[in-house]
Amino acid sequence: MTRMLYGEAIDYGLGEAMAADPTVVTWGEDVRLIHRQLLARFGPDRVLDTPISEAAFTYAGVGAAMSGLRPVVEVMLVDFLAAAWSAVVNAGSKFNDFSGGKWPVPLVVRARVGGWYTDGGQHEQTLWGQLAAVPGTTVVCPATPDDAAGLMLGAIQHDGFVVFLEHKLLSEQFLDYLGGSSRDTVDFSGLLPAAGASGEVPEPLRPIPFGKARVRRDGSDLALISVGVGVHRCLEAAATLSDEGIDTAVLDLRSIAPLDTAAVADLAAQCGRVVVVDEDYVRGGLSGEIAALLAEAGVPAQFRRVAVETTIPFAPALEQAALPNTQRILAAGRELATL
Amino acid sequence: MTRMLYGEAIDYGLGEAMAADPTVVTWGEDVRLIHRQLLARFGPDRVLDTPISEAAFTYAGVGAAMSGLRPVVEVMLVDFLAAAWSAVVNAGSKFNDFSGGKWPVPLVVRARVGGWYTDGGQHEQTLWGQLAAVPGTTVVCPATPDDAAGLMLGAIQHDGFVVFLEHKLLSEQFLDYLGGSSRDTVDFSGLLPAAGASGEVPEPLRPIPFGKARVRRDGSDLALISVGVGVHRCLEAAATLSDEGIDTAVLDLRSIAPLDTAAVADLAAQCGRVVVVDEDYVRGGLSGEIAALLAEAGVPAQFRRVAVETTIPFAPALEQAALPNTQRILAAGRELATL
Amino acid sequence: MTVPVSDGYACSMAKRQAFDPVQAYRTMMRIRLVEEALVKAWAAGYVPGEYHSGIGEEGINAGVVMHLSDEDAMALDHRGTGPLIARGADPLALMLEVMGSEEGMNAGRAGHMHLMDPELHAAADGIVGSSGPLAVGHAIALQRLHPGRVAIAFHGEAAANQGMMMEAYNLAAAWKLPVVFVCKDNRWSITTASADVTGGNLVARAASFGLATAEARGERVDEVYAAAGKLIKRARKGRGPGFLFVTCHRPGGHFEGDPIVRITKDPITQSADLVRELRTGVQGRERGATRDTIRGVSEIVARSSRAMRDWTGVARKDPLRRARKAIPEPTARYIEGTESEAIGRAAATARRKTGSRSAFAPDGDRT
Amino acid sequence: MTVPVSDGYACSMAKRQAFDPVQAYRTMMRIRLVEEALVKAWAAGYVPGEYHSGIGEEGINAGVVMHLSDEDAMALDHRGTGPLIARGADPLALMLEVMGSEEGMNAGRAGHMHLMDPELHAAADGIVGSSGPLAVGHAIALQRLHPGRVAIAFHGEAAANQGMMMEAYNLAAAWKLPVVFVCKDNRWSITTASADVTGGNLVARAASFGLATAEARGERVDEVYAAAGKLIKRARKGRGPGFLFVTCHRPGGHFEGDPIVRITKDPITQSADLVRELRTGVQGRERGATRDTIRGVSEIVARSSRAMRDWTGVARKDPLRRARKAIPEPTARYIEGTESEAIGRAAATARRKTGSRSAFAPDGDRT
Ligand SMILES: Cc1ncc(C[n+]2csc(CCOP(=O)(O)OP(=O)(O)O)c2C)c(N)n1
Ligand SMILES: Cc1ncc(C[n+]2csc(CCOP(=O)(O)OP(=O)(O)O)c2C)c(N)n1
Ligand SMILES: [Mg+2]
Ligand SMILES: [Mg+2]
Repeated sequence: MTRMLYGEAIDYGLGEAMAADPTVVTWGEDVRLIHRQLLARFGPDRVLDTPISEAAFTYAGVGAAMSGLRPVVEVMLVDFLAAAWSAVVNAGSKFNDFSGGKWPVPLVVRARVGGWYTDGGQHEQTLWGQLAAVPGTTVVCPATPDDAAGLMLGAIQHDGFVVFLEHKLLSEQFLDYLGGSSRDTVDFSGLLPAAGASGEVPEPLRPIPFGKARVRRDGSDLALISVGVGVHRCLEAAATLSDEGIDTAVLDLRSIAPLDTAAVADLAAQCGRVVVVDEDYVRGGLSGEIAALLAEAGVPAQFRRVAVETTIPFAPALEQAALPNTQRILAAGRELATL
Repeated sequence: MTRMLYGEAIDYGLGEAMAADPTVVTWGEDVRLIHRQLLARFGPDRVLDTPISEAAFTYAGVGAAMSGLRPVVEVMLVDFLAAAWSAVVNAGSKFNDFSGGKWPVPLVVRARVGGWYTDGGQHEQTLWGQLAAVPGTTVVCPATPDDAAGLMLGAIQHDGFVVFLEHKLLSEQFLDYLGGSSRDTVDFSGLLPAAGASGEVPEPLRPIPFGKARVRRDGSDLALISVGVGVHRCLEAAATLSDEGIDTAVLDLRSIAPLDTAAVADLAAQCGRVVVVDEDYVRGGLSGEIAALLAEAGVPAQFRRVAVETTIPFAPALEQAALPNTQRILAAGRELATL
Repeated sequence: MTVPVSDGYACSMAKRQAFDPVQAYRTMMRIRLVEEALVKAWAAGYVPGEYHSGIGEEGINAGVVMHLSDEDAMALDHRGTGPLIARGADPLALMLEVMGSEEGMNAGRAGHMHLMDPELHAAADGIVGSSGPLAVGHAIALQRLHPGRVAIAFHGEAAANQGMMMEAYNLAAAWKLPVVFVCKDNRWSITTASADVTGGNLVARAASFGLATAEARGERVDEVYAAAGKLIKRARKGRGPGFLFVTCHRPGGHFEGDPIVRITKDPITQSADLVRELRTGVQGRERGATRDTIRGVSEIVARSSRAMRDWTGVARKDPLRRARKAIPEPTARYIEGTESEAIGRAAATARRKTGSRSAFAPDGDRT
Repeated sequence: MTVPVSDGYACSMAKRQAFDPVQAYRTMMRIRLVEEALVKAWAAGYVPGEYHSGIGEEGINAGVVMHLSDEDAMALDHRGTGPLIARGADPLALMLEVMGSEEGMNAGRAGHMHLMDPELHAAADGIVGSSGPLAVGHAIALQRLHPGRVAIAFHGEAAANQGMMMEAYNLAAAWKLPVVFVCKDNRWSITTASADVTGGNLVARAASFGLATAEARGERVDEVYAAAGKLIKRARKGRGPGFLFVTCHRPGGHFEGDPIVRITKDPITQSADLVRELRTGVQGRERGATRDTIRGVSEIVARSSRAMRDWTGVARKDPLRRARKAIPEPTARYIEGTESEAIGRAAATARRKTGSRSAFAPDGDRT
């Protein structure tokens, strides 16, 4: 076990894969600077800065994966992946199916998601619900360094198309890149979940399988289901709610597609009350899928969603009110407890 | 009332708007040929063929809408809109919000959706769930000519960003453009819903408001909820199910965002059994949203989804098995009736 | 049924330098026969959905593909039949796929727009412009794993206006990749004349990104072969990417049943329909200004006659006719005989296996 | 507090032909002061999130915007402060917005990347490359509704590799739109040298689409004014789109707190950190080949020194310094005095209204 920061842990997973397999390469905007430790370890042939051409360099990942590489294509923010959406929706996710299962596409798209650090509505989206919509796509988002490292290793070893989402608020690399450490006049610590930003990572590293949720806290009255930073907001809310006598469980989905339907259904059945806490938009996201799987499984549960309902505003107070903050989770949990 | 074909009805709505308001213009690939009646009526300055540059010409729609036009930007297939996804996700849907409500974007993106005519997995998607996910986006898909004309007129008159989805199977214009009428050896009539492809359209035309679902058939045992061609598949299934003693209602949502939550909740409460029939992918689509709204409204209902679960295969038998066909609806309805 | 591909198709020619007109003719003839079989099958209802034939592009396909071997990569667009056949793909497997059989090349999952053969290292895609960045991706891999190999992107002239294609030109140049973009210029983007929606000149555009450029006429396979050879050789040596611009005459229009082809093929009836139709558009309801109407109608009429000019079969521009003259008559006859027999047999088998199924039933069966 | 904009800002100059060095200096000075106030406010924690300042681009912003009036349109990128101030935007409203106040220009919904003022017909966007097609859209509308008006797209040199930008060049040329693309070349794309990821030459690229091109040095506002004037005049007359390529020296790096700027500003400590960090990367665990490591480390070191060279303040390249020399000293002093006072006042007000709030609490308040 080694203590690592979240971004560092992802690069640890990536670095282990690069060390083991020379076909693993990574490219994206500014990756040589952002991942300079990988650059220094593996050289410029395997860590490549791209032009601002998201569509072409993501599509190129598909082509390269079909020709024997295992590329990790980094798109700075998932919002910019919208410029490369066709590569996701029409290519990476589909070519193996089109080929009749003959031609796998072992591609990882690594993209940063999420808000809380005041970057405006076009730099803080998560879009994981839209990504998970497309058949043939695995979508993961780790909430802690150990999951970050293990899921990245698993993503690279996987023979299919994986979108690996890195939450910016947890990523010391990204906050630093944005200038974070160059001013001490702004302090994110009130927002930063300590257990997500840093933690123990096992060595040697093992890949984490997809579709396995992780119970972060057990409970019998209320289930909070989330992913990414939401997990930490849920843990905070769960502590408060449990103090108030509502015994609250927290489930970290870790992978959005495939979903661990059994874990969701079991926990919902156990608690009878479910709040989905989702940093994605309320529609076309994860929260609807959870409602549907419960309905299909015939698990009766009181149900609420705490998700993003509007364009995310810039101003800090407005932004945080729009995101699934702890107060909103508490309110939803308390409301359900009275039903 | 005049009898019209579905595609013709859309252009009737568009033509009425163009006649009334000189700022209404339309552009897209091959629109001068596809909409040659509009070209002949309004001339080449208002009906413009574009290069194959979906991203730029959709973004240009946003800019033009901000500068005083009411453009109807046509993207041949919604699958190709993936190449312009950023214009939808990051611009059209958001700029009015970013401006603080100061600068509306009266833009209509018209895109064709859907399958059943054997065009493969990259030319038959609907993606309406993904589109509806983005706050600030209205998404409509008419199932009949009268709705097609009225919703188009409403979309153009609306001061916000609207995605108007035209189902290809219903669109005589598109099937003809694809060569349909040039061979009599292929006969789609077994697939084509008569009531969707042609019907009465009121004159003078009135805009249809968004978020108002339409009960296409009433019933008390089972609610089938759908949009587009799915509505007609549901009507066919409902007739059979009712003959079997399961009194089946069919709700046509017409607009996917905003959703008519009251109509959905009421019908679900009335029937206690709901099957969502959705030509979009099962995840991140419409079906999850309906489950969620029922769960939030506390409407207990047996619930099933008939939607697209894989990449749509090309071969006709495989394709139609993957789409929400009548047999699949019947199976889901019968299963629920036994619960 | 198998068609021998080992002796004499383009695939075996990668090592040779000199242009072999016999192989070229044989390759082109086979492509033409497969295309014609599919065009007929489409009209007879055996091919469901769309079909984009490459009739008229055989000179480009053969001239480029004759330089390639199995380890080179090809990213194809919606007209992938020609390059695949030239590379030695099994015609029966390909036809079965295009006809929508589960016994097809891709188990019926692909159709003609996604034909994929990993052994030939070739894959088609239906998103216009994607072949550019996909080939760039192949080239990134080849550069690292198999230096000396090359990736080819086939695309139309209209695809050069797709953003990701231009991004691909830039990326190829910036990373000095072994990729050659083959731009097939038939002057049309479905029913839009590409010149009307394209600024500047495409060869100058490609050159401005730092791509080495070459030009050829598609009706002359030897010219295409020579021009492609230069760029491919450069790319193999690590000297950077190339852009080959080839004109071609594609009389079939965009896809089978192309609305403008219909007008040009049957001008009398179809024009009458057109005029009736436009008149309804104009006369009904409140109409626009007369000036606009005149301009609108002229636009459609002009387009149809422009298409009629471009698409009427021009024998002089048929790459096969020209290629045939370059070889002895008995050789040509022999090739025509053996190829017709083999492809005819494959086409008959494919039709038999998919069955006669004109009506599509809601359960997916054809009846 | 209001700052008078009617007398003498760029916005009022649309009709004039001759270059007015006093107005130019005043406009540039005001931009510089607003930028400096925001940079300081960022460091002091008043500006949450990122801030991309345009210090060093004043010559471009003033030189172009001095040709415009309210009915012309501007599509801005992530460095929109300069053009907006030049067009006469209210500095207080702008600063409040950037600081995240609900009293800001866009009610706190925008931040600096989406500053939008419909009255000035100017809107910024944070997606690199979108300003191109957005300006094309404005131009389509202007062409129809207000012939004679022009749309400007401001973008960086790196944005020229974004597909939709190149599509926009093509669309503008194909439709002969009244739009001018202003490409500001600071040679960097965040921390990547644009030359390393760009094929060919951007002026040749633009010309290949059929755009009229012009070039200027950003430190000479008069040169920018003249070059922009030619293209804008052409566009207003309906003679088609233009591409203005302007070099500039932007000493501040990409955004405030730019990681490379930190290295170049404080080379001793930061380089030590960097070396320690890279060593950990290399030494820990199984490492790559020594050759790769050497190449990787040299790459980062080379990049930092290249940036140090490019970003160290070069007074000679400061557009304000040069512009000041062109006007009488007392006039310059007067402008500096009045502008400093006005902007200083606005900045103080903005700070007071947003309050001192260094820590972000989960409920969105700053404490
Ligand atoms: C992204 C995208 N936009 C539009 C289409 C529809 N489409 C298919 S082929 C075609 C025209 C292509 O023209 P060109 O590249 O010149 O090739 P050609 O068909 O002439 O061989 C279009 C617009 C598509 N398949 N993908
Ligand atoms: C589509 C997209 N990709 C990436 C980014 C991140 N990004 C913001 S600015 C920038 C560099 C832009 O460089 P340039 O166009 O030269 O402008 P400059 O910042 O130098 O003024 C990048 C990569 C973005 N905002 N949008
Ligand atoms: Mg063409
Ligand atoms: Mg730059």
